Amino acid sequence: MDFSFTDDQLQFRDAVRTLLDDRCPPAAVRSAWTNETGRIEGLWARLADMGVLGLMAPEERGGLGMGEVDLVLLLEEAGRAAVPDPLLEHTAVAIPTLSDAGVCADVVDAAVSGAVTVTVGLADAGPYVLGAEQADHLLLERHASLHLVDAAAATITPVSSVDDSRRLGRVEFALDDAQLVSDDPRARSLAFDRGALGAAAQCVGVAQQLLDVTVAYVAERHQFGRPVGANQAVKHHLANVALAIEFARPMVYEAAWCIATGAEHRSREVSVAKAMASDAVDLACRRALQCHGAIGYTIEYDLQLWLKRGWALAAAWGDSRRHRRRVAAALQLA
Amino acid sequence: MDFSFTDDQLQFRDAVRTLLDDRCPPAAVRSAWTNETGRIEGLWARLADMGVLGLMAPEERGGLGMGEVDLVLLLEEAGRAAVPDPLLEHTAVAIPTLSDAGVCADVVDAAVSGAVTVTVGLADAGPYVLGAEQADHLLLERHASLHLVDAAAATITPVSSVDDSRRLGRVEFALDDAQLVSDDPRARSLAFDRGALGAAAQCVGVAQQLLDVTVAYVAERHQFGRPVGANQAVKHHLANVALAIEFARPMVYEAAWCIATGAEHRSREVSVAKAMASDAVDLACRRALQCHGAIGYTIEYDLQLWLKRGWALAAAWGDSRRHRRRVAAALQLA
Amino acid sequence: MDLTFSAGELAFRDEIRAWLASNLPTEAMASMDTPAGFEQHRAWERVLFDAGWSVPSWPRLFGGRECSLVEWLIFEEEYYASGAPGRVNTNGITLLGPTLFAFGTDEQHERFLPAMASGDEIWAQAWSEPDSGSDLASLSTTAVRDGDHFVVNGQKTWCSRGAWADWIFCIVRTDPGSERHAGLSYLLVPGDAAGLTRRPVGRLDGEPAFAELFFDDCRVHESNLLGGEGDGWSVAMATASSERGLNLRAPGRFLAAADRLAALQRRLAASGAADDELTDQVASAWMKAHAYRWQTYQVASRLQAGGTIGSEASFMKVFWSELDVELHATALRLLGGDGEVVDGPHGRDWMSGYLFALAGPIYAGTNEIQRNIIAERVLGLPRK
Amino acid sequence: MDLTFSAGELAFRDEIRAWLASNLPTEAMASMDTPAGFEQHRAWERVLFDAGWSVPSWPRLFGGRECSLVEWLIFEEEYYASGAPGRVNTNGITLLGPTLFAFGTDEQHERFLPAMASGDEIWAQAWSEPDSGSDLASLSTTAVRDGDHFVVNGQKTWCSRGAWADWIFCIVRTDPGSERHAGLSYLLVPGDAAGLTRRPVGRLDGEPAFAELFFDDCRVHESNLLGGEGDGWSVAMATASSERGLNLRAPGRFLAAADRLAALQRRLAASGAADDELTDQVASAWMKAHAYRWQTYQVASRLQAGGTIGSEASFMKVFWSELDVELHATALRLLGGDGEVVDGPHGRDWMSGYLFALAGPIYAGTNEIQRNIIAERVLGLPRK
Repeated sequence: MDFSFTDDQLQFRDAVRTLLDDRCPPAAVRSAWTNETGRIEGLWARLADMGVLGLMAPEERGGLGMGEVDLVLLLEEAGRAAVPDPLLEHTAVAIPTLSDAGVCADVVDAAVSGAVTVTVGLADAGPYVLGAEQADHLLLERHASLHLVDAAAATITPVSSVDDSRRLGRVEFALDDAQLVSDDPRARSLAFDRGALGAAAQCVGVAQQLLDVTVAYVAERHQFGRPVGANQAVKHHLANVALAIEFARPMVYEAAWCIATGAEHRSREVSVAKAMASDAVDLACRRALQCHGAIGYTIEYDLQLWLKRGWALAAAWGDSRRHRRRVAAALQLA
Repeated sequence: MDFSFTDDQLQFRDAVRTLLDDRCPPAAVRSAWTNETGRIEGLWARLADMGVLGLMAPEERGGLGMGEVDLVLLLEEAGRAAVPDPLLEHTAVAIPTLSDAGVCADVVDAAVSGAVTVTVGLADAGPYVLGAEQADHLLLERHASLHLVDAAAATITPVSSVDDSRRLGRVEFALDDAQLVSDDPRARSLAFDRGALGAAAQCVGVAQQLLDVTVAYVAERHQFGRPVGANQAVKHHLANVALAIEFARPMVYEAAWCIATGAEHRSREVSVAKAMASDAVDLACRRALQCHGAIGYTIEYDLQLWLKRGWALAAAWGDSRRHRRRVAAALQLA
Repeated sequence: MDLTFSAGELAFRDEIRAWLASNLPTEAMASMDTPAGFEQHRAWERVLFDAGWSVPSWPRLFGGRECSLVEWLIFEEEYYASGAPGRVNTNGITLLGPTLFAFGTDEQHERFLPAMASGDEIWAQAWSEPDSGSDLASLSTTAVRDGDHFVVNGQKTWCSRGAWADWIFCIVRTDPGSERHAGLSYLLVPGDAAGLTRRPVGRLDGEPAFAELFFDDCRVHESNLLGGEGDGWSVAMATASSERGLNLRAPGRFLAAADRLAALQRRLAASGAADDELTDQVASAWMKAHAYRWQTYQVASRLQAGGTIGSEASFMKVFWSELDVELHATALRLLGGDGEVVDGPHGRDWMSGYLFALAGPIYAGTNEIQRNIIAERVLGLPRK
Repeated sequence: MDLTFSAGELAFRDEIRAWLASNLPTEAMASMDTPAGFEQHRAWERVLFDAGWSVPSWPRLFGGRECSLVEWLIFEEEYYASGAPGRVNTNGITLLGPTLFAFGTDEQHERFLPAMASGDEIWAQAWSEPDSGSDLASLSTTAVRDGDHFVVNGQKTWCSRGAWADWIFCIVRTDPGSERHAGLSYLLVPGDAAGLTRRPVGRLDGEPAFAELFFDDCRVHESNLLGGEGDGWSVAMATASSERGLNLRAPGRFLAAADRLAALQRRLAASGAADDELTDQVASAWMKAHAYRWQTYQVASRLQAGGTIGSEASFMKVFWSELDVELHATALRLLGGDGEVVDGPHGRDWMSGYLFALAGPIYAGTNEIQRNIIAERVLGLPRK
């Protein structure tokens, strides 16, 4: 039993954090709210250069050949920085799914290099596809099989998210235009678990960021002659957020390990992680806004970037209720 | 629209409060925890003298001919004082049910005078009958019909409640030994609604008492050089209890009025009242104990009398979940 | 106790119900927090006014119909149940209005109330400052006497609809040497006053619903002083009590939202898009809306019998604001992955409603402060 | 990261599992908080000790088997999963034990640890006083030097199992002029010391589980001073850290309770006595027990790698205590009207467990104070 990351894993995490501090500050995220693509100029290429995009691709495809345990730390950082791209869909789901199936090697190569973006739409992940209009390829589910579709061949109807940097689309496609990736239900199940895990890691990152900025704000903001954060009610609000994160985070790591090692209870553990991470970020959003007061309620203040991402991610790839139901089924409670 | 009690109703309430302060103080309730009968010497007769027992009996049977709106204020007081007798079963359910059915006039007369005690066991009210061994008659349900059984003719197996003054029994009886009171399902439904309403009123009374004694304690108890009640966390715990009571109480009164006037949504309103009152007393128990700390955790301190009554009453006559389900059904949600 | 509506109350209910059925706008309006929507909503205020429905509880002299408190609650229930547009002059009618009745001179009544009732003058509230939010008494905007004018300097913020409002009611410090609650005055400022600059600020839903106000030697005539000079705090507390108690958020809006929530649950369940797991939460939210209604009628009965509402108003403010969040959060849970979508497929936009609801525990005194008030002033717990 | 047990850890697990299967008492014991049950549980401690299982993480010298922290967590999981009896000397083994290792002299180790491990000496903790609960530093029990003895006067309360314990560990004020955290000392007192009177006090479940202790010129030899004279506060904080962190409440007991809860749900559902409505709550409680397990293994990995646990222990204390309440409250909801019954038809007595669980948010530092610690010391929020 060794529940710790290696120094290499932590250093990679730190390097990604440095990159995102530099290339994905709040001002850059804001640009993605209003620009045409919903993406940050140049960020995708830098993530590719660093090896993040191809982290889970085999080395012979130009990837790093790493796994979910390496990935979750990076997706937590993506959550902290509110990276607007369909990073988890591309990196955590599409590339390993195509690689596992041994199909579309050219797409994998291009995805690893960052030349293209591949997004994902699975039935259980939600009704819309993130970045559908911006992506080059879409990995889509139909009848429990997975198919790869060129974006140009799909019919995409844009849908507005509360988070304007989440460019959602309702996607229709014809099977004639699609390439079968896998009709093995285990591939579909694994793809969903990877996506839910990635969303959970991002939820934890968003929650941590909300906590950090709120702690800083209430320590500095004074009312009644003392910091707002000196009030016990504020302290307990934020202690509760810290508690939710403290116990959700190990479940995300443990679920990552379960996927990486093909553990028996993999899907149950992923659902525990996503349920707890969704609840944590939901609480973090509520308390962060309440502890900020009116200033957090404006679009000029950066808090909204994480609030809206948090609300969206809490529900994306299955909300906490759906995942608890999966846990209940695994425990044969219902 | 006039949502207020008459001066007469309030004066009757005050008179009952005075009686209970005198005859049913915590020391007397404690005696009921350990004595043979689980009852307080002389209290039943005093309640009869005052007209409380026969409040809902017709005047020609020696009752006061009053209704549920008059009753709830008194049952709230019974909750505050933790009256150990099966008062609500006798007064709010048995007597009006027998009177409505026009049967067993002799039992009604004796019940109004306090010469006998009649308790009640309905399928939806819980698995046990309160005071079964102590009562003279039992109003029991079988196949949705109501029957009156002499206690001597029933087989009663005692069951221990966490509240030792609640003498519970599992009751079996033979139909041959019973007198049919009513086979009208509306009578059964009305009996259940009256019982649930009475339990809700008692829950509110217990919750209010828990709040009052806890407010007094935390204002007086000092730690860190100031009253415990000066801590914002304690203030907010107790404000939340006050909020729960503030919004449960009008629903109890409104439900009483709905029964008294035969309003269309009577059962739904009773369930709203019981669900909210159960939740209020449950919260009051949790917070009262927490704000007292260790002293509340002993049997020497009186707080336990209301804690245990509160836990029992929250579940008796249907817990909040069951009543919410009745509300959901009435709203055609499920 | 009689929990039925009287014949008169029923007639009142039938009248407003019939009027709404015949007069509701047929076209959807833009958000009242956009310039265009603001004027559309102003026009609707005029329609209400012309029919005598804009301020039903006010004296006839000022455009009302002198209805009782219970009738006003009925009006609010019918209004929200009908799906009628939001009220763009709420802060004027429900917050400043009662304060004007209590503290205004006859001249001020005549000057301000009819134009408020008709929607000719829409009001905004400007109390908070960048460094004075919960701690309002620390405010630093000054108003210095100069003959029969006050010269105002300072900054106000979080002024809802303040960018386009015709008039603004403020609290300012008129005694320059004063501190805290002393030396404050309640001032009514024309939106187009010289020396007043207004900057729209985007609210969480993106609409420019807030304004920052910059006062730079802004001259306001002394006739616009409400209450005595230096009495601003006690006048403001009357407004705050209206804000927390019955006036701002009558049960009608939450009953309507609870009914929409129940309908959403039934619709999703019927279409197979939702299961029964959330039934308990929908029932719970509906029950609380219902309890808020009955608690309000109980308070109204007390008030009609000559009673008062003081710190108990904090019960109502905490309850409705958290109820509103619960109603919308439950809807979002029902919608699942559709929840993040604005202008989604389920008619009403629950996410926007959620964003609006989340402001409830913040404005009109944060719920943390309301709970302090309940603990200290209602329960009597020690302040320190 | 490797979240499997190593071969050695698996062997350890198999060994304790097999031992428990063969050695569990066949007769149910009385409550350890009754005189008879106390001795039954003491006898069980001796059985554990003789097999080397009473203090598995301790040095072999004192009766342990020097197992690793992870192995100790495994031991706790297996122990509770087996349904083995509660540990009557928990306060000694898990609270005083680590403090003795850290602060005791060699003589004290030899004097106290073996007898603690064997159950020959059962310990009770006596810190609180009638006027000093959360505010422990205000305590007023004095111990005045008289030659090689301390003379103790004062009153302690809420002393669990204090009526029959063989030994008691206390904090007393040895510097009569001192205030607050200064001048305190950590003293080990024989239960039969002259001048010590013990009065049993009934706990919420009716058992005489508490004691009040009255010290009346009670003489305690200086060899029973743990740590330096006047250093009592820092020694006590080491004990408190054990109480809040890993030692007192390993995940095993909550995992076992969660599994019992899941079994209750399945059994009631299968018999038609419960429906699926509470499935979500059962799953939620089970998940939290599971999360507590993994968070603990994460902390254990950090500790085994040389890290420390400080104020983060407050995370664990809040979490396990509220989890324990949630597990039992959910069971009571499942039981409905059967919930109030003690010794009811559903095997385990969930109501008694609920009463026990409700003490969790109070003892070992109230959860309100733990949340202050999290906010101030982990998050760095301002104290004032």
